[in-house]
Amino acid sequence: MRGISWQGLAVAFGALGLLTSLQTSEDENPHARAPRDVSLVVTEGAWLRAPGADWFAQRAKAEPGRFTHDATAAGGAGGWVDSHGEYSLSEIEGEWAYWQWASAERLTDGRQDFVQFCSSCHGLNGDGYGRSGQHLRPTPRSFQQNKFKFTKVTADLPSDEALLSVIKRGLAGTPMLPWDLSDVQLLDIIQYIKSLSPEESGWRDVYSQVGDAIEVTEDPWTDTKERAIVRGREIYHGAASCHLCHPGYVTNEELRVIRKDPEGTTYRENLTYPALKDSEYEVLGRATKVMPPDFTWHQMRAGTTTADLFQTIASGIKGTAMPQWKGAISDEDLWALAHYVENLIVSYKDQPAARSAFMGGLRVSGDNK
Amino acid sequence: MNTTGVIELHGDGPVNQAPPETGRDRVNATLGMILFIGSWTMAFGTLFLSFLVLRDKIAVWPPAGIALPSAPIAGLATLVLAASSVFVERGSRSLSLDAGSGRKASFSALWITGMLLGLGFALLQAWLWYDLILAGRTQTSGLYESLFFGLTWVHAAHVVVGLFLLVWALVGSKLGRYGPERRSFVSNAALFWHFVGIVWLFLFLGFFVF
Amino acid sequence: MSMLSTSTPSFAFLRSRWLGCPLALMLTSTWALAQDKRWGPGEPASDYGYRFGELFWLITTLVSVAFALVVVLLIVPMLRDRARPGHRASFDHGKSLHDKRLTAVISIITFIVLDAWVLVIAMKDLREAYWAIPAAKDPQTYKVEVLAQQWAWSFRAAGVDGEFGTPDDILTTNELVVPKDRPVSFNLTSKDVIHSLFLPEMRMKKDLNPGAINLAWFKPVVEGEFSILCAELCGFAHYQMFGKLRVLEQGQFNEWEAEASQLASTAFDADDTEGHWAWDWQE
Amino acid sequence: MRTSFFALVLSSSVLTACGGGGEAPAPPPGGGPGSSSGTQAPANSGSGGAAQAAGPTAWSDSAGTATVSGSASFKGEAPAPVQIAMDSDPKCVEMNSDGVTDGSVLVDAAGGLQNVFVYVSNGTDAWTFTAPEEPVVLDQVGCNYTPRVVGMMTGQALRVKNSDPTVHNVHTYPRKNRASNVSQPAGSKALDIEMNRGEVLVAVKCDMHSWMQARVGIVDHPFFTVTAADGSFTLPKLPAGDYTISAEHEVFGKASKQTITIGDGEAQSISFEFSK
Amino acid sequence: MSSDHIHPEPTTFLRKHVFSIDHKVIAKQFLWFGLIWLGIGGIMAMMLRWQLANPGVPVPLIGGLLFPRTGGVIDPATYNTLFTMHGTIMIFLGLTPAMIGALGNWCIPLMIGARDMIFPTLNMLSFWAMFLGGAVGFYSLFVPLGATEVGWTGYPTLSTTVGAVGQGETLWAIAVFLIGASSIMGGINYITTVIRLRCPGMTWMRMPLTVWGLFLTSILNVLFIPVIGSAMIILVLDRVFGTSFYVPASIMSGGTGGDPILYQHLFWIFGHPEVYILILPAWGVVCDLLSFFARKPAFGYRTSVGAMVVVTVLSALVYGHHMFTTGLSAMLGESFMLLTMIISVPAEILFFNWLHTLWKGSLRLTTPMLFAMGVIFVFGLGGLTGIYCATIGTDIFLHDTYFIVGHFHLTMAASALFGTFGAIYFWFPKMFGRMMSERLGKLHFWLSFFPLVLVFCIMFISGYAGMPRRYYDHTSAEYLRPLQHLNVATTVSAFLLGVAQFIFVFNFIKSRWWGKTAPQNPWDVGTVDWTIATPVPHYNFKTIPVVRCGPHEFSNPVLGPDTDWIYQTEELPG
Repeated sequence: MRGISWQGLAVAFGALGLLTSLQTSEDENPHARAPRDVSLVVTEGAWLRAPGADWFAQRAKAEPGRFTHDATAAGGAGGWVDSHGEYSLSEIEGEWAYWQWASAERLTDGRQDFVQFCSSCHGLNGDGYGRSGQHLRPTPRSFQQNKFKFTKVTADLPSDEALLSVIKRGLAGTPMLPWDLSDVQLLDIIQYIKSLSPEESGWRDVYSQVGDAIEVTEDPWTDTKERAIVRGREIYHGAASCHLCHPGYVTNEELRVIRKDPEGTTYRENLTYPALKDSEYEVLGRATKVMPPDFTWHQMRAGTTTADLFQTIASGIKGTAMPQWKGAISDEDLWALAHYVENLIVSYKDQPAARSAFMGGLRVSGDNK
Repeated sequence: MNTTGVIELHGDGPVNQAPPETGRDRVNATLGMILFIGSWTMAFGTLFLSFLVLRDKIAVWPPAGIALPSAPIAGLATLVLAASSVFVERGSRSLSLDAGSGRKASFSALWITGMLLGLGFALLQAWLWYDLILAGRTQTSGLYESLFFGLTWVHAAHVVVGLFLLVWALVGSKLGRYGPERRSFVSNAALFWHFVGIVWLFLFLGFFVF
Repeated sequence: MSMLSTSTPSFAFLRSRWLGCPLALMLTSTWALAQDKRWGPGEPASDYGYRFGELFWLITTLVSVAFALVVVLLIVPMLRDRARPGHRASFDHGKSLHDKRLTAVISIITFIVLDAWVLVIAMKDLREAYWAIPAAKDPQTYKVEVLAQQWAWSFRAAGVDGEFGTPDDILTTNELVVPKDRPVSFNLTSKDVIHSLFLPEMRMKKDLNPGAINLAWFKPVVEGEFSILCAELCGFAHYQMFGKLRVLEQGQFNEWEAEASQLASTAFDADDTEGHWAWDWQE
Repeated sequence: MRTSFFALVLSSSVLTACGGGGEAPAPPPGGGPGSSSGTQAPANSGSGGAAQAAGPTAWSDSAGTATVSGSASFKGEAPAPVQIAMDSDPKCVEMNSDGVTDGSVLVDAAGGLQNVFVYVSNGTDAWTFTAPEEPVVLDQVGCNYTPRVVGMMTGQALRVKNSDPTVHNVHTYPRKNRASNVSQPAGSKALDIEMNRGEVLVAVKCDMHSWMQARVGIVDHPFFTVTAADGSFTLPKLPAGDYTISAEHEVFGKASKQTITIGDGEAQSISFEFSK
Repeated sequence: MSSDHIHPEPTTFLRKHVFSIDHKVIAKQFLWFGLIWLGIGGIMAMMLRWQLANPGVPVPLIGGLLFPRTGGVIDPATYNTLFTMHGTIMIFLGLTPAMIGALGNWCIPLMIGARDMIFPTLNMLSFWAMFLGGAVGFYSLFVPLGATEVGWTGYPTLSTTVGAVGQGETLWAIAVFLIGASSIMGGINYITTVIRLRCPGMTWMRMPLTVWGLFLTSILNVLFIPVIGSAMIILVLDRVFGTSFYVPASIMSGGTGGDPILYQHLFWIFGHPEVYILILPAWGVVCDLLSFFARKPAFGYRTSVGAMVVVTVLSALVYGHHMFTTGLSAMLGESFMLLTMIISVPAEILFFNWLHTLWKGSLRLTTPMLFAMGVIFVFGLGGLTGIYCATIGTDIFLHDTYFIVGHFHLTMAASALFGTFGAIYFWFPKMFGRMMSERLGKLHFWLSFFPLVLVFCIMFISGYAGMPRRYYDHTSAEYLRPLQHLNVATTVSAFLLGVAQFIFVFNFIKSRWWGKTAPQNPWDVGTVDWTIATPVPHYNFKTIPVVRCGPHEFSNPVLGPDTDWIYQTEELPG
């Protein structure tokens, strides 16, 4: 019998009422227990980066009467003034940038919708490791890294509309659903997600750029699809050399001819399989690897129409090995590439017979495995 | 089955002084209390069923390697509670003996001892919790603690209600509302206190003995 | 922030188009009826699928006969025995031995016809089909571990080497490819809440409880594309938790499995332990 | 549906009357956006950043008279250089027919460590610096970056050239600056990457050829250099004053800082120790 | 509190109308409370049906008001809240008070010749506990993250903070606990009153079957409500204090944790007796009404009572048929299947007794009679489709589809609701001293009977076609898109059913204050409660009656040609 500590007895009598628990040591798996005392209210609003002047020009056309261009703003460079007071212009460290004011009520609405709909995979504080997000590859997005794969913008950060289109379309082949919530709710969630970016980074950083989705230029190959596909195949294996990460859909010999390499050059082993690449998307602090898709096998996350493919190739996939090709190769070639990839998907995806004939043929004749 | 055929209405005036209990009223009150105890037995039976079902999920019972509530204190608590039930029962019985007001004095003495013992049990129970919390084991740290804290909290709530009824009966008897001729409330309070004691017995056996 | 919603209610119901809505409902619904329609669950595509259809229609016929009898016994008194001046009901407490025996006979007959017959068939179905889990050792059995989560299915097949937890395990999301004419055996569990794997065309349904492993099986006998649904409420997007079940011919399936295993092993990152979910197969 | 599911007309109109203000509070006039509800605009400080209002004079090279030089050395047994396998891209193999060793750790016989980025970490607050016009050039030759470690000032452009016959992609991994990941097919024009916040040793990689690595050190003043093959370095002329100088290597991280006080015209020498 | 002593007539307004301990006033409080909540639950059902037929289209009329943020459109979270609160409200806050609360409090003392319930204060507490439960439930709709969204069954781990983080779920558990407490208090009161306060001559076998139904319901209440009470206590402990009764350790992470299936066992041990709690009073009322209006003794009084008792006893043993697909062991599954088949036998016996009562009767097709016969039809449909759900062979496919929704709505919603309507139409004259209009009553019956049967029979079709229940929008899954026409048809008939109820509301309100004054015994029925004046005096019986014959002595040849009924207090001639 341990010594009776009178002080223990006195406190014990106090403990007679229902004790709320003391927090135990953080065990290794944060999801071993059910979450408790989840905060549902955001106390103060936040200024979040807004896209550049051209985006405002479009918005001015879309919502007449709200935005007026004031030439004297931004130290003489001219800027847009929002009559609703939501967007405003400010100068920090000599950098003029547009900011969007997300009020505390709106962030609270966003927080509550986020906790209800998104926190199961993206975590209760948006760190991408929710209870349902465990063991998932590719990992659910962490909103503290300010990197988004499929928003089809060349700038670091997507605009509200780009994020909204990703959420509404969902990412096929992953647990990310096409959420059919109302736009009001989705935009509130997006404001809350933006407010999750850590200090001086992402939407809270004056130096980051917020861009709109890439504008889909006019497709030059609309009536000459076959030539587009042939051209696409040349660029795919030639100038862009996509076969370094993606599978090469040619035999060794054909590749050598396309790339005009000298006789007998050998290419990477497993040419007809994708090569595993690093990515910046972390789970519990460890960067995970990402598999570039095999267009005849894997499901395209960001849509399979020619325009979608054009935008995805042009903007690149941030945080992964897929660079931004806009500017590196001409729009016409980008469209050709898009047609070529679309043709691969249409003719071989989910058609086991056609695919095994095509890929089998490559592997047998080509000397690489 | 009330046997009297025709009953004259009492005058319509307000009836201030509660009429003395008839034998039938006591039977009605006791039947009501028995039904309540039956229903609450189903409630604690469900809790105990869950306890048994969840016990199997823990390989070793009681689980080794973690701080456990100390059995001796629990044993002492059981004895204290049993003693308290005995005193409360003798107090309640002392009312029903056909004796004069002398009996009332012994009722209060017995009843108060029973209450103090009940209070002692409550303290020991709190001490059990406090030991565990000091060792850092709260109800969030695992299934054993969930079971222990969960079930003992629910039981403790009923101990508090039981103590409140005992106090109510004592005050009522002091005010003259309850006495030898109106003792159904006192016997019901005693009945409930015994029920709380039996539930603790099951808890004690489940956690500390088997 | 409960009541203090800044967007004050828009008193929408005052605007005319709201009042027109019930009318619109009538018109849209009649038009909707003309779309492509389906009435039954479609042809069964698994070997024990026919059992549900047969048992269902057997019960339906028995129930319809019984119900017809009830309706007759309800309509006849309504028409014939109506209260009219001078008409008296027959005085019958139904306490007589004859009445008691009649009630007993009727209830025994209905129990035998309606319940016992169906019970026997159901018992046979269960033992022969639904609960006859195929042996895991048998190489013919195609074993799949299913990990359900809030609003998606993750499937893991053992790959060419037949072992779970190896680099060549085939991992798919919301899509399952199974061979034709080979029993598919499931180990079902969930990460967070209770889900239920519902394969309507295969007539199979089994819950996935977190913290426990359930067993279920079916053998597809029709090639093609079928659907996977969730049948246990699992949150807001319970209705979006559907997937595709593809049944391939044996030859095609082997090619597919080889290709998938090869791709899986190229995509295997040895030290990303958090991503490797698997448990050893439960019999 | 979390709020006001049954916001009956009576309750909701009463409560919103005394509830929060309108849609978005008007920002304060002029300058930074702030909001009447008191939170100041996100004026992120940024390490270099605007000089203090009082007294910083513009810097001109002539004012610098003191010279600081020294050497960086590596203690312990240097790891043997590793042969890089470039077979994934035949063009790289062709350009480096005699094979290339991994250039991350270059230690000469005397232990001098090359490619250490040495810079003044503080002591330059009294001056404002203007970024030089011409960009810092980082070339991709023979499927490798030359120079491997380079320094630049905030606001100066980093010009990445691709003089290889194969495609590269320039993937920068900054923590505080804008990341970029642009592909550069053979023969395409150079890329100008702008990074305007002080950050030492930003990694630059090519995802096509995973062995290609480079490091860029960005500071807001001109006092930085990279150690030569023998580990020696000389900083550009400094004005008098006391400074702390730090050095960082791609693999071995930061060496311990050195604080010196130097007068006009003086010359001092310091050394940095690196170990595994 | 002895029964012979008449508690004094209440004087103050509070004592007379708000905190009254008179069983008649409490019955009316329960009735109004139940009817209002049935209305709210009904409106929720119509909103659900609107969302299913027109996904994403704003709800007409009240949508803009209730969901301002989404412009009248029901979002998935609201949809889950709607069907959860629809279930909880209709069962706990609608049917229980309207049938067991109102009917029980009104009929038991009056039909057994007692002056009041045996514990009048406990009776008042029972109403106010139910009211408190309703208040907590109503408040939970306003809580951040909204009210409960996990189905009225509240299965963990969705109902623990793993799946529902807001406070709504905790408040729902507390509301259910409070309503349970109210049912237990009521149950204790009813059982003791029936056992102890029957007037002289009212033997067990001379009690009207309505009282039998309510007595057996109270037994089930007292025994099985505590089971869900404990289940709710544990759920609140899990949600608020972080215990892990229901939160399991996942397969991969090891460690010890609770078992969510435990909750399912506990819930359904209460769940199935609960559905019998809801149907037994309706059975009792129907037995009586059929006999009253067929002017013929209830066929096989003793066998009916026996059947009801057997159902009460067996009701605890059959709960497993709710869990056939959760992975019960083979032995457990098959035994539950057998037991569920066996429990259908007493229900069939009762059913045939009803039909026999009608056979060769002299039917007076008044509104209560129509509703009683409606119950026969609807309970026939519901009961017979129970066989699909009891047989594992069919239940594996049909579980959690609209087939099950159709089945339990037919048995619980339709039969119990029609039974309640029949009882209201029948006892309205004695309760409020005025007659409800027969014409409107019949109109209400026919206009709600056909849409009701239509709604739930279409659900059988959609259930057979594989449409899972609790789906927000059936057009998103490829397999379910061709079933949308069934959704639309169900919605149209559900709206017709909803509109028909306004007839009852109008009839009820009009007759309550402006109806024709009711004679003392409008239906020529002999049970003891019709022997007293209308409106019923505070002390019910001037002198405690002495019962001399059974409740169903209709068209007894001994009575001679001119009258075909006799009061229970009169002696059978000869």
